[in-house]
Amino acid sequence: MAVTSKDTPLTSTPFVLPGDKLPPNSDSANNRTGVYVRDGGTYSSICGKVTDSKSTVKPLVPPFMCPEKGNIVLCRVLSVSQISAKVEIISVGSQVLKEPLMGIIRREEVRASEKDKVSLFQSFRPCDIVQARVLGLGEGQAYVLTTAESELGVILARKLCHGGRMIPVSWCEYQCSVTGKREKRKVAKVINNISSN
Amino acid sequence: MNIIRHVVTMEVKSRGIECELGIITRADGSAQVKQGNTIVTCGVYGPVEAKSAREKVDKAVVEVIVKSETGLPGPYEKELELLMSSCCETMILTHLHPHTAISVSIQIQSDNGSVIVCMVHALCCSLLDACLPLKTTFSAIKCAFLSDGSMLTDPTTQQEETATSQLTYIIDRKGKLVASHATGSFDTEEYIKGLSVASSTAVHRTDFYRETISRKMSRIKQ
Amino acid sequence: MLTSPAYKHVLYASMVDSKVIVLPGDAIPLAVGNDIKLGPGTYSGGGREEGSSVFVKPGILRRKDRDGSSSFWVNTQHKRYVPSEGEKVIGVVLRTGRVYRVDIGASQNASLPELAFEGATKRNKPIVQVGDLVFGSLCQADPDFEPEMTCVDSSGRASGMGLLKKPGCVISCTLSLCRRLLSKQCAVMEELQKHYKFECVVGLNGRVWLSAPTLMQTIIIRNCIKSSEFMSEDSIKEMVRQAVLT
Amino acid sequence: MAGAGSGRRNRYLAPEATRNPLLCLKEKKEDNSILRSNQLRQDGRSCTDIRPVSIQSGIVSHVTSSAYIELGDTKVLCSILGPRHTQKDFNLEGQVLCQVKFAPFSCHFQKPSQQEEKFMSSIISEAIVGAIRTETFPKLETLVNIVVLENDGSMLTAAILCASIALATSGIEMKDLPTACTVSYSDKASNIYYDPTIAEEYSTANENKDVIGYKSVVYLPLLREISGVYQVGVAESHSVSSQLLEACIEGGLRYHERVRQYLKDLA
Amino acid sequence: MVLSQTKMDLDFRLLFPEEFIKQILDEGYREDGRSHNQTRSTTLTVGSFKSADGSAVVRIGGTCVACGVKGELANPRAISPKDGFIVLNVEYSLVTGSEKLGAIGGGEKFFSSQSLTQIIQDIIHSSKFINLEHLCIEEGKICWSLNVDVVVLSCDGPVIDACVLAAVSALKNATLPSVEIESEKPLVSMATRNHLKTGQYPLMTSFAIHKKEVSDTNIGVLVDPTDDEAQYCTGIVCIAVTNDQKLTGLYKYGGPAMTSDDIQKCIRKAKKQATILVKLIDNTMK
Amino acid sequence: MADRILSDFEISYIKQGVLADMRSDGRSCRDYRSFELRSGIVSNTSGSAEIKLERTNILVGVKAEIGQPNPLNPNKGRIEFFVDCSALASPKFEGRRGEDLGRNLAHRLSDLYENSNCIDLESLSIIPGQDCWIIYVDALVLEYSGGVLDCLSIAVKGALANTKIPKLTVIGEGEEQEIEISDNPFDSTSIDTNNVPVFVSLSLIGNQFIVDASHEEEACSLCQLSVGVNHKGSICSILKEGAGSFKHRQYNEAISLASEIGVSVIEKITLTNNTAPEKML
Repeated sequence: MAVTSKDTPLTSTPFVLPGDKLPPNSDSANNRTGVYVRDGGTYSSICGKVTDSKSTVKPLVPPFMCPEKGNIVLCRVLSVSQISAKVEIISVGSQVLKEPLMGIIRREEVRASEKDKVSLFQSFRPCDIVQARVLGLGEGQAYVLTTAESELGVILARKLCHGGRMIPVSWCEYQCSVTGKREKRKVAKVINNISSN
Repeated sequence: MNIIRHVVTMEVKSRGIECELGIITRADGSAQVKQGNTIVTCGVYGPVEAKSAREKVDKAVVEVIVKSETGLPGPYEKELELLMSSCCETMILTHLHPHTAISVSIQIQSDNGSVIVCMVHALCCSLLDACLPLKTTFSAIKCAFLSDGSMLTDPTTQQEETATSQLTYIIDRKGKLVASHATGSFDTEEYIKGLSVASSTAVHRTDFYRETISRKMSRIKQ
Repeated sequence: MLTSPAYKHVLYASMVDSKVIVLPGDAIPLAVGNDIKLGPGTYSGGGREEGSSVFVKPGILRRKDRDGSSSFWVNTQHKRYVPSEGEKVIGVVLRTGRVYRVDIGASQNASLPELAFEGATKRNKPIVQVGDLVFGSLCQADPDFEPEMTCVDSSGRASGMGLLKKPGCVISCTLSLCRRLLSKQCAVMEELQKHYKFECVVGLNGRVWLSAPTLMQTIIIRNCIKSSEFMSEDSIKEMVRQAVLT
Repeated sequence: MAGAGSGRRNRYLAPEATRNPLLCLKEKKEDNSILRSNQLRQDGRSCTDIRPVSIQSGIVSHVTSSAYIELGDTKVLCSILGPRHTQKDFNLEGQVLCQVKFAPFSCHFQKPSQQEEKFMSSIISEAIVGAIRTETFPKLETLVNIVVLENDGSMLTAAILCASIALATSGIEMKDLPTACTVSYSDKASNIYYDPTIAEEYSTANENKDVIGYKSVVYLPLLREISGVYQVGVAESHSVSSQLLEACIEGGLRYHERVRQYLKDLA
Repeated sequence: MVLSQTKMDLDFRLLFPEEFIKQILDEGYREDGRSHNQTRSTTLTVGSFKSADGSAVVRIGGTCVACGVKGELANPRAISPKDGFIVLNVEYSLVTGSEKLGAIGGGEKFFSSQSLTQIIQDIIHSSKFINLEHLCIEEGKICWSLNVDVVVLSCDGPVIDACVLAAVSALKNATLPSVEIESEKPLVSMATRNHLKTGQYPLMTSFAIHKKEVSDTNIGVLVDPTDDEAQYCTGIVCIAVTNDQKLTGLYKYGGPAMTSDDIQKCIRKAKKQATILVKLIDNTMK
Repeated sequence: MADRILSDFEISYIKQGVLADMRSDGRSCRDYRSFELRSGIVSNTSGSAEIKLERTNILVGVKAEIGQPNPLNPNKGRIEFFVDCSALASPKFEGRRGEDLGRNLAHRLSDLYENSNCIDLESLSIIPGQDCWIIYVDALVLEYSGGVLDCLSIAVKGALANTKIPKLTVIGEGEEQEIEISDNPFDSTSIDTNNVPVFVSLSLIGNQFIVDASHEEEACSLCQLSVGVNHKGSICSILKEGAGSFKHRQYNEAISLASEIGVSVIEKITLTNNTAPEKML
């Protein structure tokens, strides 16, 4: 009486839909990208072509990676107050988010050394581009970020309306190429030749 | 509070503008402009706290609300709001006040033709009264072309009904076109002719603004 | 620049005291002095050299020449206060907590740290409730951030700042009137001092705090200050004399 | 526009007391029976044939992903607004919100009421949410917006297929691609019509005696589970309704093949 | 991901979209390789929805707009007994995802749906496209009320051009059944359907205008701007031209001030674009 | 339905109970809770009924009025449903949530009555195209403890059975036809409700469907199937709500279970209807 729909064999055809069975692979470590385990069998959770090693799927569309603890994110500062800076996360790792997510950098997580004497007004300005690391999900709407490491912090200070470029002068200052005005920032040590990890 | 009637001679026959500043005490800047019996009142609430949903990071957000004489605002008022907010957006130096909002509310008290012109003058006067940083002052003029080709400036409602086209120009003090709202069927020559008439009145309107401001300032003895 | 129609009826040479009304869009006359200092009400279009500096606010043109350099600014008359560094203002406390939120009539509320009072330490802090009046100076006022207030000057003393505890009333008036009240030869203040003994604190954000022994006197002072804005020197003296008699 | 008068709300309103021309027809439609003499339906399909399916994706810009599907004349467009922030209260599990709207010109008689649209949105969202791995976007929400441009029968099928194609191309991880099918049936399920047009679908308005109800089922083919059922009309006994269920599942699998084929060509 | 020099240019578009587009426009290019005067391909399909009396779908590059016309019987107003009704409404459909989060470059639309409704209604009214008297069946008693509903499905650029084109071609494609009156009750016969009598139809082209950094006198004009370009150029000019090259609407919203010869340059471009669209309508209507 | 927060332990307790076919209140998975239906208790309505199922209490009033028929089918009467979940029932009902739930229930009921043409609507028409009887059914949920859709359908069936529609005569013909209602309360017709269907909702807990879930069981059920069954046991409407999904086999068992339960419930209703004395308040 029940419909005897054919039991789905191991997918001979290279193309895979979500739910198709994949051969069980040993390294279930990165079981986050496009593969999930359900009562024993591993199944694909995205559409795409199965790679030759038959264990991972080359996705048709890159899957959405939610910011996880420890990811490095690139974000743009929206507003700065005394206790925290509200930022808009633009990309997680190398994946550009189609729609920016909200993040927050608290005062204690700006600098590793002498945490409590930090003034956020001297660390960030709106429209700066900041590189930060995700600390956790946080309970409110925003993800909790930190810039406590030396290579995290402001990468590109904001563009001034008269087109001058801001050049990092020291670990805590940017200087405008046109007017020479110095502005204090939490500068990230950018090593130019290392490509993205 | 004596009101200076400012009648422009030349062939630009206009019903003359009367302007009164500081009409609304709670607003940061307000003005009531009468042209014939078209009366418009405009209140400007200077850089105020912006709602976080609409807040812009690098510049001030301009919110305009237009209310006509009767009834709830519909598509007609919404389009006028778009015209007024685009004027404000370009004229006000919004990047000097980031994270804030400038809210403008315009009430059309009585409409007897060329209401957009009256709204633009009320808007400019109230922005001057609120001393918001402006690139330049701006003014407006409306030309209506009749079927026999003759041109009327600053038409009343009856003249507007018979006109084949109604061209409204919003010009800055140098006579260049800031915004325009032209309907009806017309051709390029008519439009350009109207524009040249409009830019010729630019200087008079600037003097009118200078008079209004000097009247406001003259009450204060230095 | 000079020959443009906007200036055809203006004598530019000597205009220290004659009233010249300036509109947004009027160009700043560069031809006169060598280096120009631009005060409030002007905008230099972002520092480009060819001098697109323009007046952006309507008002009376003020000019002061000191040893070769002339500085221009515009006296405007408006109500909305735009905070700038170092100005002393009167604020109303909206929220208490580790950092007080104070409304100073600007687009954002100012933040006043708890310990920013004279002699305030962790243990003995001045008791501040919602609605209290605070007189303090703006130690940080950047358009991008919230303004920050403090009631202590650089050497840690209050020098007049702090909570305004005595009974008194606050009147809100235009910013130009406040600046005139603070100027030395202000007619209305001198007159009133002759007749009454009263305390007056002027905040640059358009708020003046008055406290006089009797209610009647406070009202008289209040009306005199309010109406002095639109009068000349001598008519102020006359007005105060009549007010005192009644 | 002298006629319409100036609008009071954010739309211009039609004049009052307007009547739909279809209600005052001069000549009555005589034969409204479903089957023609040679056991074929009005548009030449046999009982178990489904209408030609044409799919396009990536039509709408500035959204995470979008899909457009045509089952014969039924045209449905769906767009996915990727995992984004939610104003609702905190919830560790990802939320999926689905909304269905009918275009003003989409139906012959009247556009379904707001309550009707809300009812269909709840059916579709509850059918889809089972197939999405909501644990991969905690604290965020995904909006599935569906617009029906023309409704010529089996609208639920088109909406589900359109949503699953859009989800497949949106990068959101899924347990399975839901598929669906609608069948209308006559008395005692003597004959079952797959993928009925609006005329063949049962509704109190048209008086075709032959069809007494329709049933649409949403099926997860690879999990082999049913995630949505909506049956209308009197089925004799429970065996009839299970017979209809098998017909729907069999139709659903056919649609699933068609979707797999489309996604394969896309790669 | 540490920003390395090579990745800078890709991320420059991502991080500072405003400067990126301004720089490209100043050098005379466009993000998708078009020249400043080149428009995107426009496709027009007519009569695609059977449930409406007349319908049209317009696609200009990324923008897609559908329009349906449904006729209903109504009794005319006392003050204008001979006139029928045209009720035109434009709405952004749910699918466009109009309410976007994100402070900078948020995708909120320049034209709200109500302002679009008003502009298009003004243009169609002022170009005398459809004479309301033709919609009258019996004076004072019964007349046609056409519900013209324009639904914006995707917006990536000149939504207003697509809406006008869609409304015009839907009305041209619309056919109304013939109606006789028998004892006060209208009887509709679907057999004979006849087209509407239409006059000059308007066609809209819109330009994004930006100030060239190099010399601030002359104005850069972009025809058929995409959504991102329109967002970062400060002004929009919409010019409506009828098919016999007469102007029927000229709307300029904000942006740098233009002299009269800038405007004439735009009007000439608009007329050229209108002739292309007239050809497109003619061969789709055949 | 109105959600109720359950800890994981409670959920596993209920699940094991269902597996062992012994639920927390002693019933097996197939047992219906006993309910008490009283009709004719509200005076100024054409018909009314009240149902008490353990702690769920719903009051239904029916008023018959003369009005315009629906233009789509002019020679039929109309039935309008309105369900009000009052804040008495549970704190979750005030404001929008109560309204939404009420509108959903009303839509579900009108969907059932419309599509399974269980009531002869032609008999309700007075002058085809002009006037007809409109039956307004108003339900008020006074107390809530699960199974609200089933109780609602039972109460409505009871109220319709109890409805009295006054006789009327049509005078004159052609255009102006007059309607004259007889004022004698006794000579009135009633609505034939014997093939009116009743809802049976089944909730999936673990991988088994249970009948008439209580409040707690509803909160921890993955999804609900609401099945309309009439006195002959035929299925009038099926709808699945909730996010879960189930196997093919479970579905078939559930539907056959539902039709049995439905028939037994309808028998119990007709039993109580006839025996309940006419209460003339």
